[in-house]
Amino acid sequence: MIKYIFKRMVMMILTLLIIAVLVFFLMHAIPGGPFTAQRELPAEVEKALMEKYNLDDSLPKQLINYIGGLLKGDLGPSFKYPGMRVNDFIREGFPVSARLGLITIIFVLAASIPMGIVAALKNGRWQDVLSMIIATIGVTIPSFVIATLLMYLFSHKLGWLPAFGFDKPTGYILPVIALGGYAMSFLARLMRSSLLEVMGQDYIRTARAKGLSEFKVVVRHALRNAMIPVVTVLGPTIAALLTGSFVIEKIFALPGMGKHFVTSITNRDYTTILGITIFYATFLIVMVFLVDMFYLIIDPRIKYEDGN
Amino acid sequence: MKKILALMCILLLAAAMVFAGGNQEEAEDTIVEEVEQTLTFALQNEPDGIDPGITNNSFASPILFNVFEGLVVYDADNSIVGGSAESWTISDDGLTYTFKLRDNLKWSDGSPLTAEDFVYSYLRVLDPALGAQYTGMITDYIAGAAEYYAGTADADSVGIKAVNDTTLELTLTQPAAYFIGILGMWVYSPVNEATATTNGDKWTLSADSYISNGPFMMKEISFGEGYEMVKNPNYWNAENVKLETLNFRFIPDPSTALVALDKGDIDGSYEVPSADLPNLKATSDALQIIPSYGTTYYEVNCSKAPYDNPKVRLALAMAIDRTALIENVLQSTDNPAFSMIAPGYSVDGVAYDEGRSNYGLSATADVKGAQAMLAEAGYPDGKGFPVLELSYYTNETVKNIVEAMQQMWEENLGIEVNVSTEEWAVYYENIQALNYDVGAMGWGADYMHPMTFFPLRVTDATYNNSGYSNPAYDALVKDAQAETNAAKAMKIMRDAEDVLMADMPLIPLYYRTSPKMMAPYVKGWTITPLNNMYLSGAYIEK
Amino acid sequence: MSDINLISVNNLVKHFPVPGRHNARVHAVDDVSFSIKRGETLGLVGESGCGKSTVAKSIVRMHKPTSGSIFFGEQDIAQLKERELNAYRKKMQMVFQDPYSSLNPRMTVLKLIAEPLIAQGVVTNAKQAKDLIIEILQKVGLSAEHTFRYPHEFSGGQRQRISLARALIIKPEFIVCDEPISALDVSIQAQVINLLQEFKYERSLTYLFIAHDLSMVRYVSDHVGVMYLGRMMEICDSEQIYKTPLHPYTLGLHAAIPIPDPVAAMSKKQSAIEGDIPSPISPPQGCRFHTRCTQCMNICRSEEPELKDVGNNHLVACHLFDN
Amino acid sequence: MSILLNVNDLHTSFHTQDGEVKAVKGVSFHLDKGETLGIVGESGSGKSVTSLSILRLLPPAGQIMSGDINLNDINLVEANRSMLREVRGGKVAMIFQDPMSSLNPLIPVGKQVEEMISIHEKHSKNDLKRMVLDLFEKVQIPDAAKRYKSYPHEFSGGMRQRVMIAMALACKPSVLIADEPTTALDVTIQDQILKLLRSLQDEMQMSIIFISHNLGVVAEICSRVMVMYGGMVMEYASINDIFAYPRHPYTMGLLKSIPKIDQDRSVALQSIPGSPPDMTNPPGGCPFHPRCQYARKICSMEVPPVAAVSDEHGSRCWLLKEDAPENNNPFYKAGSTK
Amino acid sequence: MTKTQIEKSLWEELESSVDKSEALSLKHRTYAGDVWFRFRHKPASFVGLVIIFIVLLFAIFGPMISNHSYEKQELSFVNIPPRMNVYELGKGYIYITKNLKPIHIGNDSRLIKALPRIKEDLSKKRTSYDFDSDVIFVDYSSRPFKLMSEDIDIGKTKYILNKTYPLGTDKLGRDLMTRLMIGARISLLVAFIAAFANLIIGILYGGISAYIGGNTDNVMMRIVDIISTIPLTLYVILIMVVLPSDTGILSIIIALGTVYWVNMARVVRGQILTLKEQDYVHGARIMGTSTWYILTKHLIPNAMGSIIVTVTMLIPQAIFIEAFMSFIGLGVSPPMASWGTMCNDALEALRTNPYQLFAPSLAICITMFGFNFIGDGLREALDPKLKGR
Repeated sequence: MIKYIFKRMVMMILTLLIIAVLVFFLMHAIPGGPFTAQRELPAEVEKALMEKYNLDDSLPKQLINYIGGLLKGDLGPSFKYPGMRVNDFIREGFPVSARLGLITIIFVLAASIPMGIVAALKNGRWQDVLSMIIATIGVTIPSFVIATLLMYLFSHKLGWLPAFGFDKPTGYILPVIALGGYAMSFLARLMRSSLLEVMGQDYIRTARAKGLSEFKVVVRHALRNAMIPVVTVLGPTIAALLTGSFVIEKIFALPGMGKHFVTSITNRDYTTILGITIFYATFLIVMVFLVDMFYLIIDPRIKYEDGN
Repeated sequence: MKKILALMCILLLAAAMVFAGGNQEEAEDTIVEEVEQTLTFALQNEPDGIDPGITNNSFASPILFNVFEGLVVYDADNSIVGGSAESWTISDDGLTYTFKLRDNLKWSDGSPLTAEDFVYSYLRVLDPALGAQYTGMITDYIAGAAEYYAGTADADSVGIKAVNDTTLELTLTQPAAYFIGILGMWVYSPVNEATATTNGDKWTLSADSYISNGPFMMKEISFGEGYEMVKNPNYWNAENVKLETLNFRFIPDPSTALVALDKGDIDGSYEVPSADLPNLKATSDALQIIPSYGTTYYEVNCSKAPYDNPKVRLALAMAIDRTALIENVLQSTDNPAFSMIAPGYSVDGVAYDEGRSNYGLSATADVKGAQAMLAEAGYPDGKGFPVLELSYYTNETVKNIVEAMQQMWEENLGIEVNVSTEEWAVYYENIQALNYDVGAMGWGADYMHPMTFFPLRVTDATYNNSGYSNPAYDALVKDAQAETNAAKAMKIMRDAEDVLMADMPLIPLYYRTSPKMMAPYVKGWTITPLNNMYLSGAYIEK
Repeated sequence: MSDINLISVNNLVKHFPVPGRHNARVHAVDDVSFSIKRGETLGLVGESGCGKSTVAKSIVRMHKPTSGSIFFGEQDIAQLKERELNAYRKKMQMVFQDPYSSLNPRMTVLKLIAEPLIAQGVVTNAKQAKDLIIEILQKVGLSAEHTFRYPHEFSGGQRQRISLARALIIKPEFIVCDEPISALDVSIQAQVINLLQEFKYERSLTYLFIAHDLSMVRYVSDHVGVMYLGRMMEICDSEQIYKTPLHPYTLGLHAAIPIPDPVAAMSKKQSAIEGDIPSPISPPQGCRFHTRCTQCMNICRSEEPELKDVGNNHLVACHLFDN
Repeated sequence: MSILLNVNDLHTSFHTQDGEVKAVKGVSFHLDKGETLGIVGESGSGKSVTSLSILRLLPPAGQIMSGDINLNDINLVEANRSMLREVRGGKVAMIFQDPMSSLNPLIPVGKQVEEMISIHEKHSKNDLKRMVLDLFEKVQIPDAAKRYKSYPHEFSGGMRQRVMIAMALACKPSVLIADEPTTALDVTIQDQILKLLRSLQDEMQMSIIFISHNLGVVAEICSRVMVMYGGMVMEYASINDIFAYPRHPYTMGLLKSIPKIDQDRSVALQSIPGSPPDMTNPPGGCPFHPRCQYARKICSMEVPPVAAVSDEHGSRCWLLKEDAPENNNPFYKAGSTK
Repeated sequence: MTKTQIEKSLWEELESSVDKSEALSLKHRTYAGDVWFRFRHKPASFVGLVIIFIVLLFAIFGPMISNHSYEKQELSFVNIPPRMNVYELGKGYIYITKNLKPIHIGNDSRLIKALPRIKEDLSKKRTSYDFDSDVIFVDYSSRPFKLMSEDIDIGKTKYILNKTYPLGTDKLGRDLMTRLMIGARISLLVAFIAAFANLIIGILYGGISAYIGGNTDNVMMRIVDIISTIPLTLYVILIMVVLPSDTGILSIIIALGTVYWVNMARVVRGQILTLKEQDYVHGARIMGTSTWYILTKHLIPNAMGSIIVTVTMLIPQAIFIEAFMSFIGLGVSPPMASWGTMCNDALEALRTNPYQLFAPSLAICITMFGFNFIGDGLREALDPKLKGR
């Protein structure tokens, strides 16, 4: 087991390194540089800047320097914001994204799982149809449309909720719904189909034959089994929600990390692109790993092989 | 506490209105309360740093112009007045500027601010290791600055001298009548040596170390969220600063800002969503249309056939219906442009554009003229004209214009137009490399003088991305730069413009105005045509 | 029948790794040897987990044996590569236990039966073989109208007959029947067995027939092997296996067969085997059966008995017959 | 003996896309206290559906259309949910064919058995565990304390079925319905389970409904047998009568097809030709007639009535009618069994 | 047994009828017929099919019969809603745009023209217009504005439906209905490309990875991990740079093809991992069946259920990815429309012209419901096992 975890760790680090190298060359391959702007810089100024940030070194040398820093946990300086380091961006932005993400995850779980359960148990009846209509809309309409519509309705028309920021606790409501809409719908559908399948299993019949009430049959016997496929997608979903969404953060003016992810690309802020991609990838890979570990807890049948 | 009180008032008010079917104005009158002098203003873009010496990013300007004060500032009439400098004299050869600083200037931390501080600040910009981006604004004008920057001269040879604590002397390489306007840019703001040396490049990152000399000082920096500033008690004119607190809040989506403004959560917004403009014009008291010293034009690649033919360029420019673009596509208040140089500059009451020719262009499309011109160029009815590649960068507004222009050219000239968009950095590299036919561009002035535009078509100038070259024009621009007499300079510039626009090396569309949102109860603010926002005189009056 | 061995398995060993346990191995088959003469049927019996299916899967090379040799005719196919095996795939077929999971639910009977023909390149699509397929379908008691039906439309017995038709269409010499009847209703089992027997004589086929039902195995087989925990316990002529079974395990298997006679059932003796088959990951020391054997001796706990001939080609691995 | 469970004219159907499928058509039987009733039939004969109908454990598509099921004086067809829950596991327990899929894979087996007790009886935690361990001992699960915490996948098939039995017996039910409990098991294990059931029945004095497709297995444990085919009871009788005097061609076929260890290898095995009826479109008349070697025209037209062979022996076959002709009639003038 | 005597003839022996027992009672249909039968008997999937059929008709024939072209801009008729609040005058109606431009609308609710402006009086904040040689004023000195005729406030307004542009016009005065039809072509094409990329690359990749297993699987899945973490924008910009301009739909194919299959690959892999342990797969292997045949005939068809569900979930995302890519310069270039870009364009103007977002998002929604219904129906219809349940 420990050997398995160790192997996974090595694999994870290797994957991250490959991602770092790939993104490094990818971003250098695309035109433009961190100092391309309409206020074009005089050649000598640009040269001074390139020197300052070691961008005049050969690419392999830059890469080696970068990886060196990376191993020490230093993601390098931002080329665009003097004095800021990429670590600072993450330190400033991630807590905001994570806070929103965490609440969204709670919302997603609290909404999708009951929705899926109700839909599965009332299979074919109006509760099912209604849940699935909501879920289909949720996966159909992207978050930015939902966000804009929600704001139009609840902030602009009705004036109930703040349009931006987390200054008030109610400020969380709209971003959470907009951000979690897709995940919620997706998970609700998954939960429904998974539960439907589990409810047809023999051991559910056994549980009923014991004289358990239908509620307890679902809670004690069906849910845990039905959660297994849900948990699989939960890892990447949680990673995605915690690391923030550019669109939602932009629309609701939240100082999260998602903005840096997108603006760094348009700005060609190389270190920031790399840093945030690696941060995100690490997060994703660790989440997937944790999900695998979580399986061990919920599913006694799973044992991880050393060889595989 | 006050907030709660205000909230209760609002609730009471609402209740009163419901029950009495009340008269709103009457109800408003009943609130007799001293208004909190706090202004919350939404900015759409977070600047890449707020070190006035380093950044060339205009997103920083609302902050920099309110926490720092250079030697000169613009007043409400867009004229240059003293800032930190009380007065100045210019030598007869136009090369030496001597500034008399105000007495008892202080930094926000209370330490004295002297002429030496200005010398330090300017020389600091000239250190390549700093990574300053607006160096050109100093090296182009101050004697010895370029050499110092290149490392071939020492600090003593640079024309920046502190004569005494309150006298600063700047020496230019050649006369430039508009230099005083350049001094109004933030790169000429003073930077506190103590904090800049102790904290290095991190001095702008925390409010404690962000020492400034302007009407406001930083109280809190929340990255991604906003800046909170308070009145600077050490500002020389602090008694006339009425706002106690100034909040800049980053709300990237202007539509969000609009909703927030409606709800009263903020008092103003830097950008206005273009789609909402017509509606706001009809319904909002908060919309402010500020004239802007800038031109939106389209680059034409003068080095590429058939666009190297001035007649082709003229035909393209003539076939555009500028009124339709402004009124129907942009639905804005911009003005049709017939030249590269925006109006707005005047000398002794004579406006620069007074009596200026239209250079063959008109507000609506001159279809016949354009067709004739194209025929003259050898493409009657557009026959034989290659497919015109109309490039633009990813931007909603630009996209609308481009789509409309595409149709205008296709219909009016009978040529085929293909539009293509690219992400900005890619687009700009293509423009620089002259790898385009016609491309979206524009220019906003750095200082209130036509000379901010002229270098755009000077042969091999940094910003000349059109491949245009005309020695006659280059020579006239040079003359105009060196001319110290403003009136004479203006005449030379007009000549230069005539030479330029006869060749039509660009397609002027409109002279810009800039819509801003500012609640009507905010008074005393100034936004110059350069988009410099001065809030030192602003106050809330409800 | 001839005296030539079509299949001879020598010292076959197959171990599997255990998921989640490093270094642990499932000793599915340990040192098993036997041979089958052309035209004969060898029956293998034993409880589940005794390794009889692993033997079958090794012979058809569903997996590679750990060691040992498997001669098909003259050729040892135990370690052949997948490509080299192809020539033998045509000669060997297999019928699986579960008639539900052994037929792809999304293929029609026509396509199912044509699959081996396509796999071996005899035809390129199912339609070409239609006549052939209808012919074989009729032989197994189905008809042309069934060709476009899906497996789920058939009953278990019919599906197993389809499996049989599929195994036979390519005209193999040797068929492995891995518990072909244990999932079927009793009233249907005989249909499949009778078909197997019919084809055996008609085409002089050789079978390896696996079941846990001793009476069926005895009925179809010329020789019967009894396996326990990866080991061969007894091999002998199928008459002997019920007339003079020697190994205590074989006796136990006998006793476990339900007696279809209520009167006799009432007076049934108590000597069926107690307990469960031990884990094949760590099989017992000595004789692998000693933990459940009623006649266990000291030697059984320490020494593993060899499979030896006690006369009449009756091989048994038990210390009781050590002389 | 007193009648414990009485099923009267039970009709159960499944609602499918292709319409109603009548899985059970008018099944009636009774179960006496302490007896073992065998239900024998091929897959699709309706035997499992009958047993699931008793506890109303049918899948969602299934529905009891009519009939009565009375347990003592409780009508299970009309019982409300709470009453039904009391009966399930408490008075009537069930074990199923596939012990692997019938146990929840994520819960330790001890807990699953414990749950059964705690549903119906109040006990302290320790008591519960002790009771479970006792049950494990009773069903001869070795190493009970250790096995308590094991998960189903760590058990062999036989052990799992023992767990199922332990669970079923936990609340000392008066009726145990065993739905093909040994079909998935090895003969050796089947033998053990049958023995276990027999001894437990002796000990606990419960009634068992034992469902199997193998008459041989039924012979080992049952006192009475009911043979089902195509959703109907074809024949019922005491176990001895069934074997000694089968009065239905289907029963006869079933008996003949049981393999015998001393079967003559040169003689082909006997089987019932053909396949069980497709219940989505059952044959008219007697459901067995397409496979019956004695079938007459009437058999294809009308369902035969139950002919009483003796008090406890009845059969649905036209050939038992007095006026049935002699030719190709195995029952001609055979009269009653006694 | 007191029943009446049975007629003699009924005692005749039946001919051996064993064959009859082998007959399968279910009515036989061809594969396609069978799929169709089960599909048809699920009302939802039938509705889905009808929806997609209508959308397809709409996309294919709509632009042909439309009076407008999708690209023709009518700059004087920008942002005209489908339902207009108009002033009723004898000679027709006047609609005042959000930009305070009066538009003359005929009594048949058809747009006639934007009224020519006579004079703008900035001091009085009112503009006069020529309404068929009458003069009318738009007075915006107070809010809301007023329409005046000879100093008389024409207060009365009513709502009428726009007969010229049933769904209104966009910000360049183009007919939204026609654009919606043209947009359907692009968006449906993108949907099909996405589905195709998923079905081909995703399935093969996931299928091969799972089928071969072991280290190959490991490496292939790490590649998927890597692809899915690298930001999409980077790829898109790179693709944009690498491809010559004007590749249009091809660039979308390439972009979707390079990255838009990883989720599918994961799903398929999971399915195949379980399926490959089925007996029929083992059986096929020992028959000597080629890996390709096993993958395409055994494994993938049986994984089709989850594949279809995944595809229907991935399509809407693809439609919006196309919009994003078009926005930054990949894919179709203006004035071509797609539903995604129409949504994008309309979002900005949501407060002022909400109807512009309504039509395309509703279209996407309805189409997705259609796909979902079909997907559900197909999943069940394609699975012969579910027949007769």
